[in-house]
Amino acid sequence: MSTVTSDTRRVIYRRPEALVDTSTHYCPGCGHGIIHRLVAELLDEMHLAPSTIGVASVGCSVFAYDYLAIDFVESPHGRAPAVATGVRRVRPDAFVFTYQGDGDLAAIGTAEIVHAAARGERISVIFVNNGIYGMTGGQMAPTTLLGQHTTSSPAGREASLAGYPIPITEMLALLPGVTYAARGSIADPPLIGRTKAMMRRAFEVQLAGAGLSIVEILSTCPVGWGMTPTEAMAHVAHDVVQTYPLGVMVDRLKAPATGAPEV
Amino acid sequence: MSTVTSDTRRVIYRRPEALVDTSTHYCPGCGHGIIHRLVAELLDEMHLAPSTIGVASVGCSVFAYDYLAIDFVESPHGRAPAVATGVRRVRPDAFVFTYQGDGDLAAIGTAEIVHAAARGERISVIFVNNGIYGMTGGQMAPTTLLGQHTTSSPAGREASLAGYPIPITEMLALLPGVTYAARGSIADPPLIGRTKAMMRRAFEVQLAGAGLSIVEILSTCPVGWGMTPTEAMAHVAHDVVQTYPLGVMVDRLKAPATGAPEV
Amino acid sequence: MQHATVFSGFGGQGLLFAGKVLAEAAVIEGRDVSWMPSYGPEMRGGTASCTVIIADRPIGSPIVDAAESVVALNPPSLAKFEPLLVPGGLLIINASLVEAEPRRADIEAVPIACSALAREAGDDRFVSIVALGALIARRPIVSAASIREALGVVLGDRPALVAADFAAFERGHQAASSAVIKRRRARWRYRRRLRP
Amino acid sequence: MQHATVFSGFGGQGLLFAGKVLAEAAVIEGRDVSWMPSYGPEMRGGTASCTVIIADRPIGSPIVDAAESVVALNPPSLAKFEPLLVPGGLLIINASLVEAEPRRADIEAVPIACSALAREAGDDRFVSIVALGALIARRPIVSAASIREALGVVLGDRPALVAADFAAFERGHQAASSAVIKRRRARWRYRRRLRP
Amino acid sequence: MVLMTTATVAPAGQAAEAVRPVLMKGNEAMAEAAIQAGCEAYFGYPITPQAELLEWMARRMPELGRVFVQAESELGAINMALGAAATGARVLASSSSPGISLMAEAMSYMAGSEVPMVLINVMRGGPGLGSIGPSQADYFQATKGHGHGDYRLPVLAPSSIAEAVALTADAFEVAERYRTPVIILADGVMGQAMEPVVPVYRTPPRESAGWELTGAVGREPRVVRSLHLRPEELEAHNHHLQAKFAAIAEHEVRWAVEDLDDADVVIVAYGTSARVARTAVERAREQGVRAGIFRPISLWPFPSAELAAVALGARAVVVVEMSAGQMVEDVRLALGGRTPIFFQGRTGGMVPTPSEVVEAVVHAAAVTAPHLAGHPVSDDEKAEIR
Amino acid sequence: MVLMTTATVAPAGQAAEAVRPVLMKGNEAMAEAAIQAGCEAYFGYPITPQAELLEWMARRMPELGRVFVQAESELGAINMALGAAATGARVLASSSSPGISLMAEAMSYMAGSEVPMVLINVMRGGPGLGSIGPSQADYFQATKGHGHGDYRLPVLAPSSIAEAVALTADAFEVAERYRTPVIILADGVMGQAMEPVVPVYRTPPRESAGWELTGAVGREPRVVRSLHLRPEELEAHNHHLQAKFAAIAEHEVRWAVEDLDDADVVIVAYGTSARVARTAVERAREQGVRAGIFRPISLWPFPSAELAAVALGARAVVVVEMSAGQMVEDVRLALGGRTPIFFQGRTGGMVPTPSEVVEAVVHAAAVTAPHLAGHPVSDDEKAEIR
Amino acid sequence: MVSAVNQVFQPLDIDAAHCKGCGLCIDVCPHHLLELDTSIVNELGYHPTRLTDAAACTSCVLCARVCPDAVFTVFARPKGT
Amino acid sequence: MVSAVNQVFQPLDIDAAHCKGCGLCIDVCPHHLLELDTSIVNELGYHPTRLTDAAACTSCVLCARVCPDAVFTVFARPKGT
Ligand SMILES: Cc1ncc(C[n+]2csc(CCOP(=O)(O)OP(=O)(O)O)c2C)c(N)n1
Ligand SMILES: Cc1ncc(C[n+]2csc(CCOP(=O)(O)OP(=O)(O)O)c2C)c(N)n1
Ligand code: SF4
Ligand code: SF4
Ligand code: SF4
Ligand code: SF4
Ligand code: SF4
Ligand code: SF4
Ligand SMILES: [Mg+2]
Ligand SMILES: [Mg+2]
Repeated sequence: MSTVTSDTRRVIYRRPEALVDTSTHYCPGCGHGIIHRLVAELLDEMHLAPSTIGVASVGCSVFAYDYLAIDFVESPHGRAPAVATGVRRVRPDAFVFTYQGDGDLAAIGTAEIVHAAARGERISVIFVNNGIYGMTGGQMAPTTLLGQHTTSSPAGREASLAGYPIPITEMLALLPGVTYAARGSIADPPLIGRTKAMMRRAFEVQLAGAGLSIVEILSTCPVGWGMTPTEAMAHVAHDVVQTYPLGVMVDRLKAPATGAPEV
Repeated sequence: MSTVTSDTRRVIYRRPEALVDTSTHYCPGCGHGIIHRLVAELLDEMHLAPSTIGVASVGCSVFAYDYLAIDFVESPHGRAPAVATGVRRVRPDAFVFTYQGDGDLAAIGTAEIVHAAARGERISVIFVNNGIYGMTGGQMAPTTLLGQHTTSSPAGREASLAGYPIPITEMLALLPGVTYAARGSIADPPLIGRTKAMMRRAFEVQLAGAGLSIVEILSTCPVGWGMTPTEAMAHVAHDVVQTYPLGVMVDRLKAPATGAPEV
Repeated sequence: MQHATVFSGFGGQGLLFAGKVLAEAAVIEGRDVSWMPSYGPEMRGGTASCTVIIADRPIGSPIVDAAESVVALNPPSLAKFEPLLVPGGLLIINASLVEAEPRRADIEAVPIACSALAREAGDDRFVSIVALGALIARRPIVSAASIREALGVVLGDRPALVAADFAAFERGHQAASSAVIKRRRARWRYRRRLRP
Repeated sequence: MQHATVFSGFGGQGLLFAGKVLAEAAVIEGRDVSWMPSYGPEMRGGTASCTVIIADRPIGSPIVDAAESVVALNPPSLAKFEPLLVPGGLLIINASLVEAEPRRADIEAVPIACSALAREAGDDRFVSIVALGALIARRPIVSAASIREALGVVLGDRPALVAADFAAFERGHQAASSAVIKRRRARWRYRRRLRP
Repeated sequence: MVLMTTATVAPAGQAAEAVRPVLMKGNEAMAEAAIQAGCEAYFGYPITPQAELLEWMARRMPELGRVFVQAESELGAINMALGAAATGARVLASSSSPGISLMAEAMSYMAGSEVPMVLINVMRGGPGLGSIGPSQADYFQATKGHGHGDYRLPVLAPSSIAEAVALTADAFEVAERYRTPVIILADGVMGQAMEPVVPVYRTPPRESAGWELTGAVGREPRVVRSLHLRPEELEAHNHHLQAKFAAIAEHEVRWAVEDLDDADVVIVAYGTSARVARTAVERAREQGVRAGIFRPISLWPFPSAELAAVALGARAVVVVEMSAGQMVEDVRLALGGRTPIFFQGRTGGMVPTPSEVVEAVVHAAAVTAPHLAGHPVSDDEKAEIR
Repeated sequence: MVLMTTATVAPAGQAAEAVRPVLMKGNEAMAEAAIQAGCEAYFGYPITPQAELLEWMARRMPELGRVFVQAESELGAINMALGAAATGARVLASSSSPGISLMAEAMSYMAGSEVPMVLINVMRGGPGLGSIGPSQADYFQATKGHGHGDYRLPVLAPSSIAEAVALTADAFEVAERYRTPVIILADGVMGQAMEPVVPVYRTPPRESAGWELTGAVGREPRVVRSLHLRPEELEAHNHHLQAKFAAIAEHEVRWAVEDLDDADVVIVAYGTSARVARTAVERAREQGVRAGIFRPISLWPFPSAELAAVALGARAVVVVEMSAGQMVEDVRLALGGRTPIFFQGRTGGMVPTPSEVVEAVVHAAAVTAPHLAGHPVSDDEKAEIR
Repeated sequence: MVSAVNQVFQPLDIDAAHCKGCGLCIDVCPHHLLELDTSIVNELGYHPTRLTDAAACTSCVLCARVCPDAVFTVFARPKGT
Repeated sequence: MVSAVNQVFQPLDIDAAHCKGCGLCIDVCPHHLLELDTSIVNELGYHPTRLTDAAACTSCVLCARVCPDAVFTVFARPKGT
């Protein structure tokens, strides 16, 4: 940035190297930007970029491969955990993670994530739950809150017709193949920090050779929610967490599996 | 049976009317036969047959429609809960149940059962878990026990390669859309009776207008397991239940939902 | 007679809305119309656009390779759609955001401070309706009365909103009626205030 | 020269195995062979079968519309496959289970109590190998020595099993060598002991 | 001149004075047309460029007390459709290319078990995730090989939004008459554009089917299924299906022609490509080349005989598609080498421009000009004649 | 006389003396051939009649320290294959018709993102759940419209188990040479039958690909993807793909002929149908009708020019398929109406009998007999000539 | 399997044509009254079950509850028989 | 955004070209030192953020932690400035 070569200022935070220096297509204030940055920071800090094969999903984050400077394979919508399984099995030394939205992971990709988890695939899953189908224009997702208005639940999500928000990470945490499962959020800087710690743990679990690790991140979709970025953050902080409580559900490297979520 | 018209004997048990008088294609001692009979008995006892639309899955029980004297629709492998959703929504007065094997429900059909459950579809699911793909020749299923030899796990199922047996009913029981979830077995006559009671409860839950009800039934596949029918029953009674404990996991009509399995 | 207009600018500038209003006005006048948006996620960043074709007989292609008018509300739009204009075509430029001047000399370029006028009219998002006013001032493909009626159709029973939009339309209409027509060649340059 | 044999009976009677042994014997003798089973769940109930074709040149269709030999180990098999026989073809009937007699007069029908002989040989499941022995006795399409070698290939390094199977083969072989050839017409009837 | 073998809503301007045309987006117009056609249940999953269809249904169906379910996936949606349609309900599902691919198995099941329903594919650029631009590259999939096994489905392709409205009602009628799924093959333009539509809808009459699942009250149980484990039985069933397909091929051929009376060059195009062709014909005629349009409306059954009848008198045929050339095979099959065929296509979400089509038409006319007859055609020219 | 454009294992009897043929089941032979070809990973899901292929892999791959995963579904399997193959591994997947239908989306993705791998379809009767009998009714699906968008895949169809072994190695080679999925289209007979195979396998050489994902060490990151959101870009990518398809169409055509030297009637058949045809040719010749066989081995690219070259000299062509008639369209496209085409097919899991084929051949010969030339052909006869 | 007033009471009808000889009924009979009749092969290819001692049967229905092929009809033992 | 020894210390570099004016940084700055510069529209069409008082910034990094577009580089305030 600086046009003066003799910049003597000591950097205490800079854009991570693994984050390509380009502007993203995300809407202003979109949580994906924050989470991309966290992934990139960890790739830098853990020196993982050269050994990483990322698995992109279909959703607003489909372009993750344009923003993260690592090898990437694109998956059909929902199939990232299967694609990651393929990568993982033939590349035992690679660091493999998927980056998936809630429509991708918790709707169309349910079978794939459940069975990657049941098999205990040694992959890390970054699960960005913004409670909506962002990319296609803000339709209801299985994660959408009750009463929430979306373009496909214009009268608000009603349980009797559209069912209940799905606590998929709690379901996955039941499986012995899941070594680590946690839910964080990006609603403010301290929570962002906590989420980053969860992601770090998830990555460590993979590096330790254990089973599947997943971090669900309560994110924002200001455009899909019809809110300002500021309102969206507040909504996560106060409302979304009521349905999706934060915390570590299971860490089977630390504690023995209990079979029940430890939310 | 009797060639004497003046048979004065009082019947205390007879083949249920809803069970078509034909021999089945099932192997000797196959649990499907017992479970078909239980379904037929309940259809008779609850006078449900005329209002029932059954949803058949793909597995050895694909021919259920040849054996149960009710309207039936065939589903593609694993999709029975989706098919049942379609039936249920346009036929609100019908009694709708699926009959699915473990390969069908817990493998290829994972997304469909999870989301029918999340939506709280008013259907009953008879989930016949014999821990194997019976129809295709005894391959490993996601439900197969660790160490179990199958045609696709010839050295015994090993968790590091093929993952862990999947407690899918426990996972489903977490969902508020699931009103009733239980696991029974057919290992002996008392257990068969208990299972029938669970199935009755599942049917009642549907008739009461509540959400999805599911009964997982630990069944046998003597041919796929390479056991005699007698050995297979003993195996269920002593071994399979170690991995899949019997009991009612949730009954949200009775008790308020706890969010955690009550096994 | 067939008239194709391309509205283009940032997503969020109300382009699709302005195009719909024009299209509805043409329907009101009993013409054949086709309105075709650029769609999907690309609308979120960069340039969005829609094409409105108005004709007196059944319309062929809803996608055009030549336009009679172009409304360019941001710099990339100008670059992208100016070449599409037929000779003598009309180019409405949002002078509030676009400092560049058109390259072509064979068109009628009308710079209007659409964003500024929109803000004066009460909301930044009127920018496209202001531009629509300018367009109709120069090319009366539909009448102002039809536009007013069309606003009613598109916005529904919200008279205050209709009135506000129509006021914005009139601002643009008036500005364009008095604007000087630019016909000189110009080199393309981006606004250079980007990095302070 | 091409010889097609159909082995048929209940699933579990070892038909596919006997077919494989015959096929392996032919491979050992350097012939072209094709072995084609009925497959899938139908094997669980009702009638299963496999077809073995042995020829001195590349084999065409692995599915036949005419067979030189048929081995029928249960009643439905007889009904189903007898019509497939070429005139003069060989029909081995498991007389232990099939009371019916063949309908055709233009074939060579050899009733052998295969199930009984199998039990004598030590295991019900030898029934198909017994029938194979009968077949080879009447139609020496491969040599008994090749059968013995083939048993080794199919069963692997299990000499006791090979010996037992070969003994069963020989029982069938012997029985057929001495059996009376039936050529008379007969009406089809099922065994009537089904409902006691 | 426009001849239509199917009654369609007249274009704006020519509309019956009584009902004022309204501006409708294709996706929404098809959705509303389905509702008005008596659609009782809709099942879908979001995907660009068909999302507005689902959204329209999300609002309207519950209003009307009918069934709307946003499924967990396209697999879910199409199998819900199977279940609902098996009870005799009038059912719609929709998606776009990648989602349609996921429906292959269930479509084969429904063809096999003879379940009537309507599926709308608003095509986008492929292969794979591709783009979201309008495309016609799913022609092969819709007309030939989507699912496994021997089956064919009626495929109707609208070329205007008014026609999309009319074909939606027709699709339900055809589906029920023949107990078959019917595909409406629309491209992204047909989904996303707005055009005036005279809001006069048609509700095809319902006949009691006699096969639908309602609960076996006072009758034998019924089964809706595609399994016939004994090949002999399945073959018999296939014979039945093939006879049905032959009946459809005989009775349900639809097409339209424009300006063919004096045409030297016949453009064969459907959907949006046919609209582009209309503009191109005008321009070509301005340049002195007499072109006209043959527009298949039913892509299966393909109007082979009808095309042959008009094309055999022409000098050349130019096939225009938003694909690398798929319908061109059916055109070749129809013409059997008797008229030279040229192809002009754009792929990946691009729409051909009128100028490109004019160029192709002018070129075709030139290469096949009668004054060249007998003159050697260069190898290059030969190569492009199919 | 048998001409093969591809080196295949010689039939038993003619085998090299050195290596003794062994009896192998088709499914197992293809599995072992893949292993010997250097297949590093297999992904599958049980389905009849391909289950033994999966079971063979379940035993052998772990033995060899290679990857075997029984996926949760065919969707899972094919997407695992995508992931593994994207890293440059040699990957096999297999299924049968209904399962293959579920793979449509991912196949389109792999075609679009140019991921080489081999998929074996051991076809069974359809549509829907159908039967488990052998079938060839997925021809359209394999060669034309399986997934969405403009793409084609090489499709190889073995007609004996020995050939299946050879084609398995070839398939990997073609896949990697062109960066494309390749389909081996086998029918249930090819999967279930046992035949002698000389156990001499081929391991195609590996060339470093330069696109595969290995982790970006000391180089720019790589992306394997099919998304090109800007239609202009996607179109450019499609042009690249089309050029590749043209190259495949030029270089990878495979076929075989039998007894065509003096044939009046050319039977066109592949896979098991071609085997039936072989028997039929013998019998027809015994009856005095000179028939021969043209056997496509690559179904795409279809050997059109090669077929035309032999068929134009013949009186009639008889297409034999285990379907209601699918390849017959490609035959018609190849011949352009120049030779009368007859069709003889069985469906739903039935295999044509040699007698049926003989009958069709004799009939075709009679109807097209030269002494009838000039004589009016009855309408009935015309109708059956395609 | 025929029962008539003047005959010994038959507590079970066994539909042997549907029996697959799986033996499960034999396992559960508390009085060990069932066995496979190896002298018979039914149309399905199996030896069907048979009741060895009608008089000893208590009509407890366990055999019917376990039979996968719904082969049994069970009758109440008249008082005093 | 240039810092040089002899200028007032600049604790932040703001890459305004990537800023989308979402305002999240403004929300989190404990000293309310950030605002959108409405005099500017960047190439993306947004008003980018700007630091209003370099001297008051504590380099607490909260703005950088929340920014979805990784716009900030934060520098340690030298002792005594
Ligand atoms: C098979 C298939 N179905 C549907 C789509 C359309 N589609 C693209 S992204 C998306 C969902 C995105 O939602 P989510 O995963 O929550 O990601 P977000 O955009 O919210 O981050 C859908 C349905 C597709 N590309 N492919
Ligand atoms: C899409 C698809 N994949 C695979 C199959 C093959 N198939 C038939 S039944 C079956 C599994 C049966 O297992 P399960 O559901 O456990 O039932 P069971 O036979 O054990 O009762 C499979 C994989 C199929 N018919 N369709
Ligand atoms: S639509 Fe929502 S999730 Fe997608 S980029 Fe915009 S804000 Fe983010
Ligand atoms: S294979 Fe197993 S599940 Fe299927 S019928 Fe036989 S015993 Fe029952
Ligand atoms: S349980 Fe039923 S099928 Fe089994 S032996 Fe007894 S009667 Fe026969
Ligand atoms: S009813 Fe009871 S006592 Fe009688 S045979 Fe059956 S199990 Fe035995
Ligand atoms: S958080 Fe980032 S993108 Fe948002 S306004 Fe601040 S600097 Fe700009
Ligand atoms: S570093 Fe802290 S004090 Fe400085 S601008 Fe950012 S948030 Fe405000
Ligand atoms: Mg989302
Ligand atoms: Mg099972």
